[in-house]
Amino acid sequence: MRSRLPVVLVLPAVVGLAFLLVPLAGLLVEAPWTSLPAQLFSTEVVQALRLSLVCASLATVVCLVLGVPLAWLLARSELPGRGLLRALVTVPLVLPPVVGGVALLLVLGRRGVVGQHLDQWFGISLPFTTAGVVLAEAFVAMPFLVISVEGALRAADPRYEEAAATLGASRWLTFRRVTLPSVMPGVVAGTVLCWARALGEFGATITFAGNFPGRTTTMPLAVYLALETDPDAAIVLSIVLLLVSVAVLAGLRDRWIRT
Amino acid sequence: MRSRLPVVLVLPAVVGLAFLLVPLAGLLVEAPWTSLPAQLFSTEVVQALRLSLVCASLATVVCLVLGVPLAWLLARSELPGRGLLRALVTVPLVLPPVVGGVALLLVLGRRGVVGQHLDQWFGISLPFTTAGVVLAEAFVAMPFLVISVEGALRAADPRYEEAAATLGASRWLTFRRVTLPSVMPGVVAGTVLCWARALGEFGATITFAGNFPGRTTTMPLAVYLALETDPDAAIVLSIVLLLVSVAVLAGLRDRWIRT
Amino acid sequence: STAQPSASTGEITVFAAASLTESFQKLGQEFEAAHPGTKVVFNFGGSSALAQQINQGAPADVFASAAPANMKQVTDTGAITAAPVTFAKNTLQIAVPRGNPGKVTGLADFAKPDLKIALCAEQVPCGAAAKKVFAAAGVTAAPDTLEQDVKAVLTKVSLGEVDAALVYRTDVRAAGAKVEGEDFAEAAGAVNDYPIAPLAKAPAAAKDFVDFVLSERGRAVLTEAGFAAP
Amino acid sequence: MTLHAALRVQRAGFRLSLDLTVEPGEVVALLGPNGAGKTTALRALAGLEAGGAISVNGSTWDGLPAEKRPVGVVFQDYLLFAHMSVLDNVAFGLRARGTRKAEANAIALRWLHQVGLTEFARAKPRTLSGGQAQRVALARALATSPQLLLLDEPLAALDASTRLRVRSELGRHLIDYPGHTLLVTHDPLDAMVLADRLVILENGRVVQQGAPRDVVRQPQTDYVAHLVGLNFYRGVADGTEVRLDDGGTLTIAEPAEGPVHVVFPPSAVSLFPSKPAGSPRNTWQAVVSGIEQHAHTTRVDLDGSPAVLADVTTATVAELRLQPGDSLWVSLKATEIHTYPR
Amino acid sequence: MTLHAALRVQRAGFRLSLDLTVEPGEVVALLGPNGAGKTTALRALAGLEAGGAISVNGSTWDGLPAEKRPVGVVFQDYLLFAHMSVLDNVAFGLRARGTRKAEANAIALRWLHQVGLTEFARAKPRTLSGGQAQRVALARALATSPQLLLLDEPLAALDASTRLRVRSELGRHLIDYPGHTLLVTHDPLDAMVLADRLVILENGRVVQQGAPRDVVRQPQTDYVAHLVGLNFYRGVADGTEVRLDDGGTLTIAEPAEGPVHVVFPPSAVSLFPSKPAGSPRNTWQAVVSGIEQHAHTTRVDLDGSPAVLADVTTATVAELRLQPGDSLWVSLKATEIHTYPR
Ligand SMILES: Nc1ncnc2c1ncn2[C@@H]1O[C@H](COP(=O)(O)OP(=O)(O)OP(=O)(O)O)[C@@H](O)[C@H]1O
Ligand SMILES: Nc1ncnc2c1ncn2[C@@H]1O[C@H](COP(=O)(O)OP(=O)(O)OP(=O)(O)O)[C@@H](O)[C@H]1O
Ligand SMILES: [Mg+2]
Ligand SMILES: [Mg+2]
Repeated sequence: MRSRLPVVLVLPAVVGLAFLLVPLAGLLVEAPWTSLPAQLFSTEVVQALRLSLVCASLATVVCLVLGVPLAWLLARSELPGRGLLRALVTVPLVLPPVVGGVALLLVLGRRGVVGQHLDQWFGISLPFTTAGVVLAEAFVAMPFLVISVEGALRAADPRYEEAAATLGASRWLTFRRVTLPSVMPGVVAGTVLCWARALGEFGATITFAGNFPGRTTTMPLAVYLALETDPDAAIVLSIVLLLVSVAVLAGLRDRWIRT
Repeated sequence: MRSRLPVVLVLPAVVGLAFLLVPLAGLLVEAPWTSLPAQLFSTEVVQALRLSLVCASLATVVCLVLGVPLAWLLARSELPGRGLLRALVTVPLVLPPVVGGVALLLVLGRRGVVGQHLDQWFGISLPFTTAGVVLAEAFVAMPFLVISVEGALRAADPRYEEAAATLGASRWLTFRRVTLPSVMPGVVAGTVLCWARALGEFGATITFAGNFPGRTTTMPLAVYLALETDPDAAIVLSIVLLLVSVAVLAGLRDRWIRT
Repeated sequence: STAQPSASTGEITVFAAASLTESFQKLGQEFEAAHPGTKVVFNFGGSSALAQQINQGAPADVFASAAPANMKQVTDTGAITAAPVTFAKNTLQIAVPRGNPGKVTGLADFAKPDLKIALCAEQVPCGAAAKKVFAAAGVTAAPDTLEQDVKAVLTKVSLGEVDAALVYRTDVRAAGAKVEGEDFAEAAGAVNDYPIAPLAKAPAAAKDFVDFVLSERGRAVLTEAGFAAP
Repeated sequence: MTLHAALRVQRAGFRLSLDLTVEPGEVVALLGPNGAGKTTALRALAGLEAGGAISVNGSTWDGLPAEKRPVGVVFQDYLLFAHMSVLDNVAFGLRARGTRKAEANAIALRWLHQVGLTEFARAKPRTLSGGQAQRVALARALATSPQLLLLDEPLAALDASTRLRVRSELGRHLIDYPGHTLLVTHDPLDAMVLADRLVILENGRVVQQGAPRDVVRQPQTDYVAHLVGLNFYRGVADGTEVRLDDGGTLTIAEPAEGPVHVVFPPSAVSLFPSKPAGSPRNTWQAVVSGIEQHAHTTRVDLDGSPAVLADVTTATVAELRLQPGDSLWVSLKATEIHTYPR
Repeated sequence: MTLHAALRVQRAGFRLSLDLTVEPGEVVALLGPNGAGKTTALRALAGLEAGGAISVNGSTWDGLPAEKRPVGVVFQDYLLFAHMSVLDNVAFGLRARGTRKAEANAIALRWLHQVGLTEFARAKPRTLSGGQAQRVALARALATSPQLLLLDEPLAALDASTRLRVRSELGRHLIDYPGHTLLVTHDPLDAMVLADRLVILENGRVVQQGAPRDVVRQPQTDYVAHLVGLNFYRGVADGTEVRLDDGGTLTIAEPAEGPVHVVFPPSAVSLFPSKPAGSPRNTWQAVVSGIEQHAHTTRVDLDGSPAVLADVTTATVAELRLQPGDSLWVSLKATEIHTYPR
């Protein structure tokens, strides 16, 4: 019963879609398809792909656990200097990822402010480990989650939280059972951004965690190395990464949203 | 009159904040501050900084113009295969930026599918120009905007749009005057993500637009070059980029939100 | 730009490997001074990315690559028809953090499992070179990371994250005081060539610039940066 | 210019099937219990829900999207645009239909004046009280002078005096108003005062319709009887005797035959502590099950055969010392009982 | 266990200043025009708004956050949690207070049964009609058996028969209920039926309070008189003569002196086509300015000195052929007029 979609919205939307998808189509067309199956089933690729998915998912979990509360704090509490904090949280977005990796090394590296104690007291060393990959990805991806969720929280009507309070719900229960479900679309959006960013992370990962097959070589690292010697192989690897991520996202997202 | 903030939320929030900010503090501590003023006022840095800000802002405008309608289309229309489209839109997030740059070259390059016609018919060549920087940044940053805005749109109550329709508002007017203002926090969040991502863009830019001082050398490219010659200077350059972006975001964001 | 009678006029665009940044910027200024009316524009980046750009029709006049393999990618497509000339060579050095905390003295130390070791990945020239020298020395290196470029390796050395790495001499020099370089005998077995060539469609000035790089003055600047003569 | 609508909406567990004819200038009130489908019918008319075949004087609206229909809607929960000022809310419809800003604002201000909220013109809806918000919604819908006006409980949140004023304002506007009006309300008074015709909806279907007076006199269902405040029974008449379906027998004044509805007002019922002598032909014993104090009378709920509601004066309550559980005699004059065929 | 509250809320252009005492088991109805501050008072009591000093039997609630107060609130616009089922909404308060899931659900189901919505237990609030939603909100607030029950128009969206039923359910619950109840309503009937005491708020301040019967008999402001449906004037009495402030003089039965309020019901007014002879001591000429058809009577609005509202039977309307603009004679027995000092 609604009217036709307005051209003034559909036209830019279609242009935008084309802008995002045509280059991908270009990649698909140029890709040496014959080598795809061989690539797909080589152990290195399978290894890198699995490591990528595992690390990106773990990083996303870290981001959710730390980032959603942070978004809530920024959106709902009356902290002084919230505006500045909010801007500071976006900083890892702007930081060239390599510099982000350096920053992580400065703090968590063997000689880092925190890292040296981790090493001395607990014998934990994060660089060059899979845990390091997760940390680097989380560092780069968390702002995406925080900012999306904070935007969603700001748009939500706080009176539902008041209603929950009058029913005896603590702030935590209210957050869990009322606030969070009502901003679910925003959280899902943020999670998607976060996961995708983590999956594609390169600069901070290689700087902080290095590159060692099976331990820290994620797909983007494999792609970069392949670019040095065999650009076609790099494109095929990228396409593999793309297909897997599209499959995961298309499979999961509507399920999340529906619940 | 509300209760104290719950530890179970505040603790992870503070840990998250520390995780994001301590590495930055580490950078600030390690930076060779004495060379900062010299860097700040060198013409190359000023040039690169201005180019970065201009290109990121233009890319953000492009993303807003194309991406907000796209988000609306994905959230509100009943297109078949929306789930797949939504997943495809996230693809440029996962794509290693350098591969994204290659994809852009394949399509918009002088020999690209679209680019060769642009060149022949209009004499327009996008790669290795400032316009190319804007395009590369927009390509990489647009998914952030689209996904944030779509999340916000999904969380918004569509009955207000129905009310606008009964008042005689076309879909476009409704979008402009009712939908958009009500998802403003989400749009702002997406814009921040988009701008920040564009500002920090490196891989796609250097691949598609090259690294020509004054034309395509943005700050992240300058940082990359500085890493070759003077690693300390690279950190200083990053900090300059950070400070400027924090200043811009802290200055603008609350103003946007308030309106 | 308006046409001028001199052979070397107008703007030339030089695509050069990132490791050449400092020396080529200096050479570019000197070339402009020696040839009034010319302007040299640089595009520094990874050699493979530059090759890719040139093959996609980027407006390059000169290509200076850090590896013959990348040069070959361009000559294969016919974008460069002239024979590339090697204008510099680079050799490996052992890089250690200032003060050499790992007490690394030679290639043999790279096999010690308790030391943190960074190498370049085999796909990049310094990694290929490293593989050669280890083979020559009969050492089985135990690296903790295989970096995608030299700068990533040096970052880790300068921050003390690794105890030793194999990188190019020029890079050790550029990294400054936080990194110390140690020569080793087997380095001569894996020398990296830097080829340069003008593009097929380039103006005459491009050839002049290549000649300038190959000149005495060019060689001097490159040597100053740590490169060996071809 | 008659509006004909055939509304058919199907939902899980609910089906609306409503044929409606509204003459120009006529005000039709849609009444019905919660969940009867009143809001759904409104939405179908407004074009917000598929399932309405509507024609006005032959020309059909079926294909028209909501924004092309000359319709004004006041929503049950207001749906004011939170980010616009009150004035912009009211002017929105005019602006959307192309009125220039200055003129739209002037008309909007006039409407705000009508609903007594001039001073809130610049306020944001969130700072309004519930009643103020509803008045703004009313002004917003009326400002566009729609051809079909759809009002979903437009007076529900208004306080007594504002309600009186807004009701008579609305009534005055509706009298002048040449278009069709559909008013959803729970308040029989509002319906009676404002509407020319009542349509009673139950469970998605029309159970009764007609002029307010007819509906008041001859309710067809329990709901309608409740609505107009009458005692209501089904029975079978045989001359001046009616045997009620739920037990009990009543004597009536005018003879009837066959299945009938039986109604009488609670005020026709008298209560006595012991069996009364005298003219009333109907007396029976009943037990007080509830007492409610109204403004000028007391309403007593009595269980008996039949169960009955009685309105008595406060003096009577005091005199009889009424308490739930008391056993009393109910008396009812045959002439007060009205029967009509069912 | 008496609840004492001193509520002071300051807003731009509005100030609430309300002292309230509620005994245990007492139901206080808060009435007032739109924007009087009723919702604001409720929010302050619930701890959602700063500015309330509240103590119950000496122990103060001032520092307590909303979730620590033993309070149940029904909000004017329901505020049901959209992503939870109706059952989960009702069980939410119990779960929040630590009741186990099975038990909470059982209690919630019982409440849903009370409000007649058992079949909607699994539905999402968005699929409810307005009235259904409000009944769920009511059940949700009552389910926690709060010590202080705050109801913001709990019956406004209910249809006539549900309203009767829910009102008496609510009434029964409130009688058993040991806590304090504050009921905001616009419906004087609801207030009268459910409340032990009325507090009338205008513009943030109490203008009158007392037992329903006293408020009904002696309204102190125009708003209250409107609310209870009386003709209301201010005047100065001198024996059996009252000179009204807005013009006109009335003769009363019981002599009085000084400034007084004057009230009489519209039903005490009779209308005649020509000056009547006979006992009524007050007759004057007036012009019909409005006519409203109510269920059983017709209300006539008359301009004159004084202006007056009259309730007449439908028969009278037909007989007199009443039309706006008609000039009539108004007659009023002195014994029907009630005066009290102001
Ligand atoms: N979006 C929906 N999805 C499914 N069922 C719905 C939806 N909206 C309403 N319903 C159901 O349709 C029926 C009719 O609802 P409607 O809102 O039309 O009732 P109503 O007559 O307006 O009631 P009220 O007087 O309480 O507002 C109800 O049973 C309701 O539960
Ligand atoms: N958030 C707010 N900010 C500013 N002013 C407000 C806000 N909420 C309410 N007000 C104003 O405070 C006054 C009291 O509002 P309140 O909601 O308490 O009225 P109310 O008595 O509940 O009215 P109603 O019967 O219409 O619901 C009104 O003038 C209203 O405009
Ligand atoms: Mg409804
Ligand atoms: Mg209110």
